[in-house]
Amino acid sequence: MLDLLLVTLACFSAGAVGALATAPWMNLSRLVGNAGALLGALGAFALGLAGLVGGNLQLNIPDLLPIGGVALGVDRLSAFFVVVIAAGAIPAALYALGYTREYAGKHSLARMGFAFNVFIAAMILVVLARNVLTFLFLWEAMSLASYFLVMTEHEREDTVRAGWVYFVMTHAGFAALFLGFLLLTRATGTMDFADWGAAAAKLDPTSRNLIFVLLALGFGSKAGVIPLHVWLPRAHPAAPSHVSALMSGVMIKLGVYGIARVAFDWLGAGPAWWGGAILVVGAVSAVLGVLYALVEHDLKRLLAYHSVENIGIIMLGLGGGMLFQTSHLPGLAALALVAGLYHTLNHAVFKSLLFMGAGAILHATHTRNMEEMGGLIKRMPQTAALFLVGSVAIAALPPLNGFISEWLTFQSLLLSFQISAHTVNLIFALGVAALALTSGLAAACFVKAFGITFLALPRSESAAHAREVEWTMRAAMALLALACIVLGVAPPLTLAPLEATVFDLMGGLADMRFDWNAVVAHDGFGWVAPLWIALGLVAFLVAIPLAPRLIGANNRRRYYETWGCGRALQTARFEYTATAFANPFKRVFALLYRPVKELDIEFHPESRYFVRTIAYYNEGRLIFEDALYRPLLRMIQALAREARVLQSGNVHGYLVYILVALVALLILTV
Amino acid sequence: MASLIKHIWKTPVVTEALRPGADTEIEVIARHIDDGARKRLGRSLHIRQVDAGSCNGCELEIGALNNPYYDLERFGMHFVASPRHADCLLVTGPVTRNMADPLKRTYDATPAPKIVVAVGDCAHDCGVFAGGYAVVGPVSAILPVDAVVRGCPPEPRAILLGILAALERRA
Amino acid sequence: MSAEVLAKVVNLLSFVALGLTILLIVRTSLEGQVRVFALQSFVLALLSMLIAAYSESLELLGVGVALVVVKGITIPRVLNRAVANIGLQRAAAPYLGTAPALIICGVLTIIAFYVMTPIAASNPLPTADAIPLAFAGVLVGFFIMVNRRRAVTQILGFLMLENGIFLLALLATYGVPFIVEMGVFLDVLVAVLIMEVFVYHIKDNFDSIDVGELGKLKE
Amino acid sequence: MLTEITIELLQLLMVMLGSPLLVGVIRKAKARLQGRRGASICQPYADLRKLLTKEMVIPENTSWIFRFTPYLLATTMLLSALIVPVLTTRTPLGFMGNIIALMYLFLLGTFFLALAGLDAGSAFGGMGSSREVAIAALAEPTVLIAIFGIALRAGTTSLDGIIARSVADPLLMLNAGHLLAFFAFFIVTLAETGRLPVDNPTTHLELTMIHEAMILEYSGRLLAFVEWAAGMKLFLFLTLLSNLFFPWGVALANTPVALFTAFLALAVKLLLFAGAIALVETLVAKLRLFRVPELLAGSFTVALLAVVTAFFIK
Repeated sequence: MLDLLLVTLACFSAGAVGALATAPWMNLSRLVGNAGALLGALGAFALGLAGLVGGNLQLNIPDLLPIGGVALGVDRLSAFFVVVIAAGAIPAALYALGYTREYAGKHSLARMGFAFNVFIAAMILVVLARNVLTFLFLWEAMSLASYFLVMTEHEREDTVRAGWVYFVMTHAGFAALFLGFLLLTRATGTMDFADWGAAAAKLDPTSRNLIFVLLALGFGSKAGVIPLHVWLPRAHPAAPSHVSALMSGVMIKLGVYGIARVAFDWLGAGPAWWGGAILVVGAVSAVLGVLYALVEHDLKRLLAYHSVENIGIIMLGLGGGMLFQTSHLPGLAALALVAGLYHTLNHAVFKSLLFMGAGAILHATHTRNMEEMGGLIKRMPQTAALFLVGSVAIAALPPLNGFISEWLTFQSLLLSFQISAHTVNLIFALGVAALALTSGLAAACFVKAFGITFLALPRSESAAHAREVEWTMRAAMALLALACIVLGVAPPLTLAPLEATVFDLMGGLADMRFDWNAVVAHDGFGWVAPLWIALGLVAFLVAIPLAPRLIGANNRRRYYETWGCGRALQTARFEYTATAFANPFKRVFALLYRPVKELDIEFHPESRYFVRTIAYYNEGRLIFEDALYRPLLRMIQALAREARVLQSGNVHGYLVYILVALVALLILTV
Repeated sequence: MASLIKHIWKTPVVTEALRPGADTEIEVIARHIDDGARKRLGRSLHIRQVDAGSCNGCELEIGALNNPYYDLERFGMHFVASPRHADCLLVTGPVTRNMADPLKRTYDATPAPKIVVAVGDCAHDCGVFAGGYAVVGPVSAILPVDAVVRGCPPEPRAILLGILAALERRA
Repeated sequence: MSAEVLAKVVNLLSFVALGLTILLIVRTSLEGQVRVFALQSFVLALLSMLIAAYSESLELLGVGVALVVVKGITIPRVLNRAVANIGLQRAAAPYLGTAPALIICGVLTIIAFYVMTPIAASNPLPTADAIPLAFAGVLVGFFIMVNRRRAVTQILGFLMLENGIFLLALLATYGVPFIVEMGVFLDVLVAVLIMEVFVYHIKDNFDSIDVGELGKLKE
Repeated sequence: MLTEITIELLQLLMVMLGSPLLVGVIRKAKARLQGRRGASICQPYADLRKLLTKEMVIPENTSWIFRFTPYLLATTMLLSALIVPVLTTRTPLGFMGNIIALMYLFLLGTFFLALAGLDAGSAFGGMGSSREVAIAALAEPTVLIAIFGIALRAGTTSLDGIIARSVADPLLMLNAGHLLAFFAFFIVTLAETGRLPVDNPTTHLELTMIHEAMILEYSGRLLAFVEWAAGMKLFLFLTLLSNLFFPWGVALANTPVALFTAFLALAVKLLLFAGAIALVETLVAKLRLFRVPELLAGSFTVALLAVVTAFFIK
């Protein structure tokens, strides 16, 4: 166990140092850096598995750091997250072998390789950290390494701006964490995480609440939940795609890790509003994240917004778990937590896959703008197929992995009727609605993402001349696609270790049964057999095309132009654009987007009957970015005004007052 | 809404009946079309109407085929939106220069087996538009026509007869 | 009829009543709204007769009959006449559109549930379960009255409110004594007639029956 | 073992062969309500048979997605036919998934159909898929909340379990929450299966199309499969409506008699629903596309009310 950890770290440091040492020989340094990362990630994977099967590890190096020194340890939760990180890092490193080639000469591959190794190593060590100082140190190291990776293309000013926002946000989060840890340390009088669980239970409510809020803010900003998400859609697309994959697929999960630790380990069960808050935040993040993704036409930023959405789904599971725990239903709490963690792993897999797909497209077409893509399924068929797998998985469609974890989340939320507190029930009901809306919108969004990007005719020269990417990148994606399928059709592989993990964490045995072919939630409340669904799909898909042959149907095919009402030419200009595709949503949710529509028509100087150009803008505004506080101000002013007009001689005015007063009284009296 | 239901309740089925014996032309047609259609396309015929430059007189009559009185649907025929779904092109009007190419494309877009029925005098010989500078010629100049329906405009029953004729020619 | 069945039926009918109250927001034509009101009155009458049958109270039966006569037939007549005289058809002209109004109704309903569930639980009668529904009806009726611009439709809101209160009394205490109920009915009838006249006058003076216009009276 | 297989085969056959008939019945009923004689109720069979005899005209710039989708649509529907308790609450393969899994299977079909709509690169197809996914997405919350309402009453989300519990409850029809959930689910059914007032299945004007616009490019055998799958989807949704909300007659044990009565009961219920849909489609006009969200919001409110009621009122 220990030597495994040491080997892993050795690989990473070798990769990091080697990349710097071989800086002059660009390709060599590229190879060394990424190979080191690959080997290290493999080692980490083994380490995580060893931890999951119950391997244990305590490592204290007192004099490596001041106060407390370095303390590392492996328990099941840490091990699980190590596996998640490795699951993202292995293919990322493999992918980077090919992907970083185009950076050769433009940017320093040595620095990139160094930062890449440090980044992965830091992430792995963070989840192993066992005392405050170690944790904060590694957390900062991780943030800085990722910051440098984001700044790779530092010559582009949007990258610089993104990096700046990222830097500020991540350090605001760090400050919150620092404060929270400080308070907790002072209150409990110890810096070792191990002793917190017992000590924190005896704290007075106010300081516990304060600590919870601070830590939740800190970890939430790393996880990128709304409204702390502003850095995410900026920073992730700016980074090189294999790094985007790591950040979006893995790094933000450390926020989830933190919140899980806080809620179930360090602070223990808290008041109901903790869980309620997490659940509501999750619901909001899920819905708004996917809504923003829908109107986004920059492929990588679209994926980044989907990370916000999926974090929201995970938070639904966590928050549900916390609420169940407060209402003394350990079984359901465990179930919800299992669902959340399962989705954490799944999201790491399919989001990395999708970001790598986006990277491959960027590599091939040199654009991130979906409006310039199209027809790529014919030019890069394998990438297209792999991206499709990722799309189906993230849209939570059976039989892939997104489906099973979202299904579990649904089960745990629906089972909330066992709690007998109306307010909690309503919160859960809204959670159900939010999750449902999210999954529907996610499906819609990936119809757009895949359809506009890969189908029909290419919308630009660069897309028309796209070529399939090299084999390392495809291999990395294939690996992840395979994982999507396996995690989807064979849930026991994940559920068994997760059950143990959650049991270790909070002592509740998840309220479910599963065997090789079926998962059953709460003795027959709901069940699903993804393997059988998959087999059924395959069987029918084989059988149905044969049927017409048997009954002797006409099998003649003729290829002819797309029907355009007899129109002579058929070009990409006739295709539906991403903007047009998203427009219904823009109109339905106009309240959120506040779209500003402009239409400039330039007429021919001779006659207005001849139009030269028509320019149509339909930009949505991001309320959180540019006006989080403005509505507040507006509200205050409005209130002032209202106060003045209180005395309108208006019958309804008075009736309204009566009604409001009545309702208020009722609420107060009860 | 209540009143609407009442109205529906009051209104009888106004479709011309297919009483055996009653030798209304429509009934004869109908029986033929039943046989012809059954032989040819399994009692299901989907029609795509193409206006190749007509004055819309024929369209009015074709539209009448859909009304409750003629009720084309009862013969298993109905109009479809895309030539991909169609078995029969119902072409009206003299073929104008602008419509010649689209007409050809529509024909090519229609999956075989397919029939073409030219409806109206214009479709047959360009009628009063013959020799006009914008006119390419009759439908037969562009497509292989299976049947022609004379008349300016032809009656709905005549159009039905035409479709029947086309079916039988192919059958 | 067993208490359990009665409770179920009462729940259902009260729900229908509440649904009709909310339907008033959706219907645009005045005739439609009047019809909705009449329908609700009939539902209430049916309800009171059922309860009468269950509790073998003759006067409750009487109340039901009176309900049919007064609210089911007479008042709708009067209202329709008013509508015809004023000659306006799409009359709702509410302050809030349908969608937000519906949302508010949902919120009010939930509030009513919150407030009234404990009270209902403390009430021994088998009909008590439906009390929150009746109360929701009251709140929604009140909201309709608030939300309407035109006097006639405000009357409708008022009548709905009145129906809600009647239902509440019916469910909570099997209705107030016969004579009181009669008095209430007469009051309502008179009120409606007065309002009708009042509406004419507003119309004459302002050439519109938009109560918002009354704001001018201030100056 | 043998009985299991026969039962599944029975269900499969009912959905496969029953769906065109259902469509035919609805068309006939509509024709009658409009004072027309209408096609025979077997017309859809004739249409499908004819489509199978025709050649396929495939747009040049489509990919394998376009050719794959019709088969996938049929697949998802047939797979659902194995899960949905059409005749009996003891569906041998019922363990494959509960009602939520079922809804996601339908969503899988919608997903690929929308992709196929984009594949040909025609403006109509794109418009159709954009609208289709929009409506599907907005319908999703109602579906799940309605399911929540049912689960609250039945204490389970397994299709068989729900029916079993419902049969046991004699006063079911007097349960307001139950009826509310039913209304919500009915509206969603109209939306999901592309009926009026959400989508007009008989429209000829591309700009008003939703489902039709996506399949404009299909022809021959592929079109046959798409149409057939659409019919099966309607059949399955109506079966769910009739068996989940009006569970009378569904076989609780797999005896021949019980299955036969279940068959008759289902036939009657579907007939009624067909009539109801025909009536709705005759009475109401198609909603403007951007009024549809209001309808769905309304159905969502109803579903939520059903849940709230279940919480507050016994």
